[in-house]
Amino acid sequence: MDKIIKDLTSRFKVTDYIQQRPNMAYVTVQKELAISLITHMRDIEGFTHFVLLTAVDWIEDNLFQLTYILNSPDKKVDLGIRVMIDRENPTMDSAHHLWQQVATYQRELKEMFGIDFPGSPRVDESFILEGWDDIPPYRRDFDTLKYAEETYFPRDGRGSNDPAEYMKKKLYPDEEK
Amino acid sequence: MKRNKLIWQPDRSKYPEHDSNGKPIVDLKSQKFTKLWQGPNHPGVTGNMSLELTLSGDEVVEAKTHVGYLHRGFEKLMERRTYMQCFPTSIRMCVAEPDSNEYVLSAAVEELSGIEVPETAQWLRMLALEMARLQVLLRVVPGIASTLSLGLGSQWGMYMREHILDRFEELTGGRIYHMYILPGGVRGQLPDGFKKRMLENLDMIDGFIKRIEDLIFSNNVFKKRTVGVGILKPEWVDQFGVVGPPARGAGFKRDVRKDYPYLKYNEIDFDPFMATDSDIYTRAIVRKQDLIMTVDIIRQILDKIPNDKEIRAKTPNVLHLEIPKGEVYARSESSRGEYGMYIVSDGSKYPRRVNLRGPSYTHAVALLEKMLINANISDVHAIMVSLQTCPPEIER
Amino acid sequence: MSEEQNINQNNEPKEDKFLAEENKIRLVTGPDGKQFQVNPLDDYFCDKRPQVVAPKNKIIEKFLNWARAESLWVLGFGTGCGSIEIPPLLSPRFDAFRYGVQMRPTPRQSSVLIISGYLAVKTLKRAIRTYEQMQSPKYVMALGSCTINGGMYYDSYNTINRVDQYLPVDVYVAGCMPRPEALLAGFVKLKERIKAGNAEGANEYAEKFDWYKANQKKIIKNWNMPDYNW
Amino acid sequence: MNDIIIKLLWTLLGLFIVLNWGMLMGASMRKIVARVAHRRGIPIYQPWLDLIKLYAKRTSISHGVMFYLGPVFRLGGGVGIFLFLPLIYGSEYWSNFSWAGDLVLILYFQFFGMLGMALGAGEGGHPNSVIGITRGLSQFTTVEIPLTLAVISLALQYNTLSITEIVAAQQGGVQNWTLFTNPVATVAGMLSLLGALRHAPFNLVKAPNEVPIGPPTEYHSAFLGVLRTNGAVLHVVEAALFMNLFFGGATNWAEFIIKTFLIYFWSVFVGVVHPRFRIEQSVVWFLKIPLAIGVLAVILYI
Repeated sequence: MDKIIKDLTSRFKVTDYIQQRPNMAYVTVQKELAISLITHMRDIEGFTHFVLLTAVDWIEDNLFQLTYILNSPDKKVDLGIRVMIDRENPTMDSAHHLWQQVATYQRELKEMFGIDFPGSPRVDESFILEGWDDIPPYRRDFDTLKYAEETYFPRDGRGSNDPAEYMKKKLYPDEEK
Repeated sequence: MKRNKLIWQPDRSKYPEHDSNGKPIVDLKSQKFTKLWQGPNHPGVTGNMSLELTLSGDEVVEAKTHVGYLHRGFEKLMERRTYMQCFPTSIRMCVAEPDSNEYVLSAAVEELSGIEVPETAQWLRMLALEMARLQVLLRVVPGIASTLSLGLGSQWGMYMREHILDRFEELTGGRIYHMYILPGGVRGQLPDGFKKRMLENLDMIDGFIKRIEDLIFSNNVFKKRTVGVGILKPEWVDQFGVVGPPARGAGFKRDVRKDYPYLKYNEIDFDPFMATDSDIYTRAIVRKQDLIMTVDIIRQILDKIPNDKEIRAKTPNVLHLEIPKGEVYARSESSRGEYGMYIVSDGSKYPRRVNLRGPSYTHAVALLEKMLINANISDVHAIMVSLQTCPPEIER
Repeated sequence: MSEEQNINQNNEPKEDKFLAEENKIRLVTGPDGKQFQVNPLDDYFCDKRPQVVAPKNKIIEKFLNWARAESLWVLGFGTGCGSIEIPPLLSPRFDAFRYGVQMRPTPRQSSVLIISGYLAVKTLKRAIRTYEQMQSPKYVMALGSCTINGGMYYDSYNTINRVDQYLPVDVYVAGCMPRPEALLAGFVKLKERIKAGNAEGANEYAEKFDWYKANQKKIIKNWNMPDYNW
Repeated sequence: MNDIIIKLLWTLLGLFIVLNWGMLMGASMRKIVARVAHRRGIPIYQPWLDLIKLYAKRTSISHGVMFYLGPVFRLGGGVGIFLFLPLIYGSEYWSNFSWAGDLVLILYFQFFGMLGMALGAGEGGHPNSVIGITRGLSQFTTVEIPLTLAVISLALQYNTLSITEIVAAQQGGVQNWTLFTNPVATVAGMLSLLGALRHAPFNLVKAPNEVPIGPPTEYHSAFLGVLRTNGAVLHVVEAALFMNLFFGGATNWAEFIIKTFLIYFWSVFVGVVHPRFRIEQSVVWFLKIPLAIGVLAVILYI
């Protein structure tokens, strides 16, 4: 694993290397080099199994983090590749030519985060939501409780307690903090 | 049996016409094609999803999967809940086999916060996971024949499954949702007499397996319907991220329990069954062998489980469970294949992002759309059931 | 093609951005060469509202209600996680067939719609469509706490909180998820309601049709189908 | 004149008996299947309740004239067979309107209902019903061939096309039944019965997991009630036809009930342990073994 990372550092300028556990590591790579890094991993290093692609919303830094997790069935190691992209106008190169399944992930990300993947098949079709005209729901600034209360009809008499407060009162009355 | 003879492969190079990209030219106004929507209220479709099929005669020319009928926004909801509150939410992600959800979430939380799980708890977790796999397989193994109108095996299987659910109630208190695996350990000890009753049930299941072998797997009509139908080509396995029984049926020995041993799986003697024919029948056989293997594994677990009182590690008060900053991907082998959860923590009480990687995500969308092309309309649901798609884990 | 677009811009009073292409108002040239305007949503579908069909003779109605109660045909539509408990219901241990409960694969023939759990907005649209396709008298049974008040999905942006705002519900079965025993109890309750003549959900739906439609259209943004299309 | 009316009344009474027996038979078959699956199954009176409920539906959406006529034609097919089928041998009243060439007419009526259904299902407009009826017609065409060959063989053997005479020739003990005098034709006929009654493995026509539920997808309330009424009648008369042709007919109602039950049970018995064939597989199946047996049966008597 170390050897691969050393190689990657020199070739693709990967940073923020974290060895999560002996067979799992994470690296960060620039947006422009990401797809060529993934292609390299797939074709040269044998990371042929694509595990997942997802996004994390770092609203404080105004960034989206895209995580590609690749897996090598022979070496039995995983590599998580983080790509930071701008939150204002998020676009990312598509990877559907490497694995056909990636198109599905990209469709979901386009819908749930509003990250565009130009060229990905059917990326503009709605995937999960239907007739959605609000901001993409997985973004941090979308308040789901407020939306639900405004849109649906909450039944009267539904009480809700903050679980931490409530349990503290009931279960741990002596505890401080 | 001469398999080649049964494979039904008409020449489809001339009709329907294809454009330069290899996509069929579908002109619905020419009346040569039919648009058929199946689902969501279609009894053959597994769960609440729908298929949009374009037919030419009896053959599927184009297939599209539509999902999202079960979307609850779990990944959003979990961002609003503390780690402890995430557990009841997470188990509802896949209804059929909730224990995998519990396990991957607690494994991820434990890995991030560095909690060591006591040994007995690990064995108990493994017992719960294998029992969950057993109850799913009891439903699914005869379920494939049930799609082809042989509902009898399914009825027997359901009866066996009820006994396993009884054992679950005994062990965890819940019938479908268990909430048994928590960060740091499990919620309860093995009850008195559990082993004896479980072994009795396993003996009963052995008899059941013999009966369905006679009823289903040696039935000629069943073979005629399934052998050589719905072939998953080996080159698709990496292309579409195929895992679990479909991959094992295609000649790829992929089993998370063997490849990345978690819990105490390296102390248990088992060997995942692998076949190469990769049709519906093979996948059914792989599942049946999985069932036999699961029964065997549960026997081994019951044999080796230590009788120790300590089942929970010392954890901080769950109300203020804060997890160090970091990200983690934890995986386990569910009955459908690799089941993983990716958690990003920003150091607060709430997870920053939770993402579930269910096998159906690719099986039911990209792979199914590919496999249905040129399939007969009668085989569509058999193919779908043989991939064991579970819609709630696609859209979550 | 260009003429069609012109028509769309001129005559469409309010732009519905989710309206499908084939449902838009357009000009059609008839066989005699004359052009006329077609609004598919009005012209191609049934334009009759659901009617209230009141029972006529009390004694006969009592007998018929008994037959209806003992022959509940359930639509095989698993809308949520509660549907995992429907197969056990039909298997040896619980065997709902004893109670006259049978599964039907098509909405036309079924008389009970089971809302088995939370309803995502996308499913709600299909559930309404399905409910309207069923023939009166028809009954709705809602499972799980998520259909009663949202349950654990009270704050989800995609699941509705109360089913009875959109469909007339006869019986709620609480629990997350309800056990098969609870479902059987729910069926018995539904039978009691039908036998007593209280389960007039279809008539209620016809009476308060506008209210129901307004509620439904409030959350289903791409309605994209005619209001009356059974 | 009076005779005809009295005969008609007896025939209607026979229809009533056959209808109820058909429903009872259907219910008991379902109970038997449930027992195999370790269940208790429906109450024995369930089919009557279902029928009452269907006729008592308050609304029914129609799709056009043919949509009305489809079930009527279907019922016409079932009742048509019944009208020309002698139920009890030797009884003037229970032999209905059988006449010299009734066998040919019955073979025709078997197809009649199917065609009516095709028109109705086509008007219904649901793609599933169209797919279902296409499958149904193509399968039924091949099902008819072995049966027709068996009937030709019987006609050659007994030198008649009248069912009453065929039954008459089989009287006088079990050894005179066609089952023993012409086993080849019996086998061909019984195999084609599997297809005619549409239990597994030949139930693709109304396979609920693929095309829910085939031709009657759009049918509901009273329309479905008519179809179910016809189904109950049709099952009994099909069994009765085979009873008359191959199993020596019946001389009283008890014999009638036992024999029709067993003949119908044969198809359920096969169906409960088999998955279903795809349509081209079932067509090919009927064109292979039963057809060969049927041809053999004809050759033996030429």
